[in-house]
Amino acid sequence: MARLSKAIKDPKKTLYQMILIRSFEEKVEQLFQQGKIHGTMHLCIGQEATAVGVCSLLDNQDKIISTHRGHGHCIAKGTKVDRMMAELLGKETGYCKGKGGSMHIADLDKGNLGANGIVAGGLPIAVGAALTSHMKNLGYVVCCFFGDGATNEGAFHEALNLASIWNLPVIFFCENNKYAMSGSTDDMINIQKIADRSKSYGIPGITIDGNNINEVADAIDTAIKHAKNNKGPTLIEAETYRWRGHSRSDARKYRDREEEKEWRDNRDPIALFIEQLKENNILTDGELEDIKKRVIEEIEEAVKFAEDSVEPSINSLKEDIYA
Amino acid sequence: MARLSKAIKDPKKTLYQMILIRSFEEKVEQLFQQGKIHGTMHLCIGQEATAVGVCSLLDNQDKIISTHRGHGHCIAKGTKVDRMMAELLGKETGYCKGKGGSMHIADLDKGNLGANGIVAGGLPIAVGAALTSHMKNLGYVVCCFFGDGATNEGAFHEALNLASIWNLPVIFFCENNKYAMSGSTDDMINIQKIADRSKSYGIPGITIDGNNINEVADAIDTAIKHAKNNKGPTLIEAETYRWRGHSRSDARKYRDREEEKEWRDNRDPIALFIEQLKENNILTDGELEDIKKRVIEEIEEAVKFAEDSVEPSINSLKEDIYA
Amino acid sequence: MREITYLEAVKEAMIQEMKENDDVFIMGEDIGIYGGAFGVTNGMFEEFGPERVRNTPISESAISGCVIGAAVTGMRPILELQFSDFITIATDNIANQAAKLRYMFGGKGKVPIVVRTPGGSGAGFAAQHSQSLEAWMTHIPGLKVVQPSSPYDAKGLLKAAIDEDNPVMFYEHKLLYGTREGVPEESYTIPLGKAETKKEGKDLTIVATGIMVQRSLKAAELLSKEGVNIEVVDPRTLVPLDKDTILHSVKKTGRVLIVYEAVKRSGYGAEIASVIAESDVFDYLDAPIMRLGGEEVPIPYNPELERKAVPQVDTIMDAVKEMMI
Amino acid sequence: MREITYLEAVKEAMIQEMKENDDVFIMGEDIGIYGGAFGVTNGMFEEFGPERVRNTPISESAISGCVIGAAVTGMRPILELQFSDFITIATDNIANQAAKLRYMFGGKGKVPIVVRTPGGSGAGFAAQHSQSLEAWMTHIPGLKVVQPSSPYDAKGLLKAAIDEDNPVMFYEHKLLYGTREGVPEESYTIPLGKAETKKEGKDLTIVATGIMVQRSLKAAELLSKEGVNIEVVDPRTLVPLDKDTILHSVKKTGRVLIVYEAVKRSGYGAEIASVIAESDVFDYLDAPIMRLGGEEVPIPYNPELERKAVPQVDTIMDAVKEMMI
Ligand SMILES: Cc1ncc(C[n+]2csc(CCOP(=O)(O)OP(=O)(O)O)c2C)c(N)n1
Ligand SMILES: Cc1ncc(C[n+]2csc(CCOP(=O)(O)OP(=O)(O)O)c2C)c(N)n1
Ligand SMILES: [Mg+2]
Ligand SMILES: [Mg+2]
Repeated sequence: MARLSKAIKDPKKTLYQMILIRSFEEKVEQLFQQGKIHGTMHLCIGQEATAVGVCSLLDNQDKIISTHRGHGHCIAKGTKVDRMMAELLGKETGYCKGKGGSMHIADLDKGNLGANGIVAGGLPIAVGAALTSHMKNLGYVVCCFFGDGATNEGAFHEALNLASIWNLPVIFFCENNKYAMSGSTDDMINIQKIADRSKSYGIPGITIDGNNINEVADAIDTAIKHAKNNKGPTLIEAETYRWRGHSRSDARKYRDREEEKEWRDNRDPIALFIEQLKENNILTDGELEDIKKRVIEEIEEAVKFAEDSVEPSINSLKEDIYA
Repeated sequence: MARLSKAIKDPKKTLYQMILIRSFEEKVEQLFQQGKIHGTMHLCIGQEATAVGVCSLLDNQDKIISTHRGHGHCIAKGTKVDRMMAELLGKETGYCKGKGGSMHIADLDKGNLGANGIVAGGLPIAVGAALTSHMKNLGYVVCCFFGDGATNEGAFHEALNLASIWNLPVIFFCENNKYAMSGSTDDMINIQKIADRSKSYGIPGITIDGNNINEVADAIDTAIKHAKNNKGPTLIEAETYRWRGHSRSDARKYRDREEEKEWRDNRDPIALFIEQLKENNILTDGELEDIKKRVIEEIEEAVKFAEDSVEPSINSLKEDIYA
Repeated sequence: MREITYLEAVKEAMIQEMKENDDVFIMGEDIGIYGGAFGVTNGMFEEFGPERVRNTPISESAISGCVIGAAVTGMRPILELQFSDFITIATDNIANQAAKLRYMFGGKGKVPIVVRTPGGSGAGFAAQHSQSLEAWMTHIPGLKVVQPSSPYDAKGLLKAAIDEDNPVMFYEHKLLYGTREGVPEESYTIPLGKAETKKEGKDLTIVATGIMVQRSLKAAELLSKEGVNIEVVDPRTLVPLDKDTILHSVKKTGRVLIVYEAVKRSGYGAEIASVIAESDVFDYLDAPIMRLGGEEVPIPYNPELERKAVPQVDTIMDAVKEMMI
Repeated sequence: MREITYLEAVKEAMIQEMKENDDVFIMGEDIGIYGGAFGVTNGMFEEFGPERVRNTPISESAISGCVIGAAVTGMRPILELQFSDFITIATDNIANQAAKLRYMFGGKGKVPIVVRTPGGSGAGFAAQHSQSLEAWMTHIPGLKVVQPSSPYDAKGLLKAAIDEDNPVMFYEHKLLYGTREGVPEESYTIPLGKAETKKEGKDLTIVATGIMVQRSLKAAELLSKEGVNIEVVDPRTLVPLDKDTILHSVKKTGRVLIVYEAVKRSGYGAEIASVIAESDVFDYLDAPIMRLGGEEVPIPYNPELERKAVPQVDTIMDAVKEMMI
């Protein structure tokens, strides 16, 4: 029987969040195709276990820093889907008043220090947020999400080194979905495990199955304790897969359909978790249906909220630049 | 009896070059104190074995890329001390016509692609020079020098990764002199051996005694063969020590005099090599005196050449910008 | 003449140069089988293979330095920087290394690199993917800076840039990629440093760069119906700048409006305005030299706000009218 | 009043702020026991300890991002960037992150950081350690940019910068560090955005920035002996720019010369010139607006060449005389 992580305190809520993320992304995709969302978007369908596994173990005062592929992180950290959707529609009620869009959603009240459009841009910022925790003795940890591609940026290297020598409470969480846009880890990184890059900084590094939320929860639990016990940063590499293309215009010529099918059919993080919960008699079919129903309603409401919201005023163009 | 590296083909020339570098640096220091050289300078006294050990194994067509602490590399790669001295005095006969100064001496004809004022600035450039060798099938290797401090820059990380995945003929040669200006490796790097950073890129990494020229020669010999056999880059960490301060205005408050004394008295690369040569009956006292005499003459001539040379014309200010 | 898009023109210039000269190659993020973020290199990987169309990791600092090392040892690399905003990570290599190497070395070494990169707003990519930062690079001696506004210019200028023995920043525009015009099939050069008068006129000179050339031409067309006769000058290369053509035009019309997409403050329009102000044209001016640039704001996501953040046809017309009073 | 150096003034401002507010701290390369590359933080490590005077590894990208993260979570960090040329490695954090964060987040979050960094030539450090790149940062909405020209200004402006809730670039000058003047011991503020008329005059206005203020004052002194009466205006903050004081002065004198050390092309002097050109001052001008900036060359090593690369007292005088004909 599948082992459930003890770190997951509320499995049904956890599952609900994963399903909420998936539905949110599917809806975003649909709205995009309908021309209701413009610009670009990076969907995290297939990667729900990392976002939820990590954030479900964080306190409200713990912080996250997210990426261009950040909707899941946001939702998992407690950011509301209605105002997220409003942001994607560029509305005034959006988290960024329509100024940020998909790549810049932030919710400081919930400890979400924001997505980032610059690959690896969030890592040094995360180190700084952890420095505040250390200097002011606030006791929070910072979890910084980033992709496999980001680990080839200089900022990754510099940030991990700085966090290590200053022994800061930050967790570097790499969502290795095998591709950075089109560049595969096989071509772009000459080692098997990105987690081994931790060895350059003398910090723990661990590779886990990022589609098994129990592994995610266990790893993050350990890393949080490590950080809160003043033992410094950890690098976690979670193997996962994005089901969709990198962004709207990706024909996915760089990977084959077999591989996609394998991940979709046999390693769907939501299906796996449902199976595990059922095996452990924690979830009934009825409960699952309830969750799905609740999610659908929530997403519908979010879309309605977003569509009903007003556009930002033209005057707002020049507001919010300086504090 | 001390083992001599078989890779050192001409031990007396090797010794001569080491002594030439030391004398050059001592003279530069003196001229600086006399106000004849302005700006700043970074002396490599105490680090002669790395420069000479590396370059003595390189062909004329092999390339080096140097650093702000680059006089030794230059001399070892065959660059002439007279025109180097002229450059330091800002003269028209200098390698850079007085425009570059200490931090920018280059001698492309000798395969010296130049010093660099930006810490770690040379690494990505070295990768590119190696790419040319690969693409045009030229068979040369590139050896890129840099310090311990440079290994904390993002450019280090990105360059090693790129060289590794493209399997390029480049040797990353780290002169770990324990300090980057004032920051000690103990404080700035949380691992014992910088060479271990090679593990992030799946390339060989080795730590050697950089003050024992035999170890330097052996390591670089292996790395050259590795590169020329199409096996890609190597990271070599050579432990060494700069006897002087970082630059002209360094009171060396960050390190203690005991440590300095230990390196000077017991780990002087030149004294060690002389001892080894004598033990192996390769060098007589008379020959050593001859070398020293020749060096003194050469340095005096270089100073004379430099002092006798003319200043660059004012018109030259606006020349040499575009090809 | 057959019509092709700006995107196709850029690609064609690269392909022709790569066929002609083995030393020319291209590297960049996702330029391989993916064809580049905007599709500019589509098909080139298939045609030239992975050695000459080099897909790189996401590491702007390594790749921008790598092209320098390759260039100084004999290659002629083209670097595609995925968004011009990412110059922020490549700045050191471009400004401190590539631009200065030859000078620092006292006239030794050449750095024939072309950094192609798309700038500009209007695609909904928000603050970190929509900037027009070309002014930064125009400030650095040792670089040349090109900003083509049409398919024809893009092809001819890119050939010139690739043939150039110095580092060239080549600013493309996301919204121009799809625009079409007649472009010769054979290879041709538009020399760097030559402006073009895109439309003759006598009442007022607009000096416009990049996509603003197109918007200014549209504005001029509409204004001509109102009896205002605008001359539109496109510098095409920002460095070196063809001052003569600009000054000559302003002398003729007595009025000049400089239109650019970049943030107005410290954008390249300020340099153009200054060049005019300090010239002998001063005595011919019937009105102050005016600039119409981007607002002093990061580019917002909302499409209407985004539109308002940079000059549009209507705001160009308004600015002209104000000057004609 | 006691006299102290520019360097001491900068240090004193930091010390006073750090004593007053626990959230203020400084980080940078070699600012610990070494006291900073130019000695600005000398003694601060001993006074405040390693937690508040944080010596960093050589990693400009990490440290420039780290201060942002610290600021947005409640600290008020000062970053010493060892040479202003190294902004090239910190550009992404400053321009794409710090400057835009609040706007991208729709008005949430503040980034109270001060990036102190020495610019300028004249010390023999050659092309990669002698630039004046402040114009780059003036182009980016969301930043404020300060360039003090004297010890008194340095202290008061730095306090204002540290008190500011937005990212501030604070450009010091290597050659100014040793200059002395009377500076109050107690803490005081010079508000950002206020220019100062350093010398009154009626024949011509020099708008000068940074070290060029001192050279212009010297030139003005010498010129006064020749009967030319110069007014010298120092903007002190480049962003926001005190346009009123500048325009007012130019209206009065009818002539303006803008003097700056940075490369003339696309330097901040171009922005100042443009602001004047497009204002109503146009009608009061008796001569073209002139700029005297750095030559379009990387800074060379040879001291005489280096001197010639940027404006000096004699070249300022020459430029004024030419305008007075
Ligand atoms: C500095 C920078 N370079 C390039 C890009 C363009 N880009 C956006 S996402 C992306 C791929 C990122 O890959 P990875 O870090 O693995 O994250 P994933 O998209 O797989 O989640 C690229 C190249 C960028 N936004 N920033
Ligand atoms: C990007 C950059 N940051 C900082 C400096 C200032 N600086 C010059 S040399 C140096 C120390 C370099 O240390 P290391 O790499 O160990 O070389 P070493 O001086 O010990 O030979 C520093 C901080 C610089 N030149 N470039
Ligand atoms: Mg990825
Ligand atoms: Mg060192």
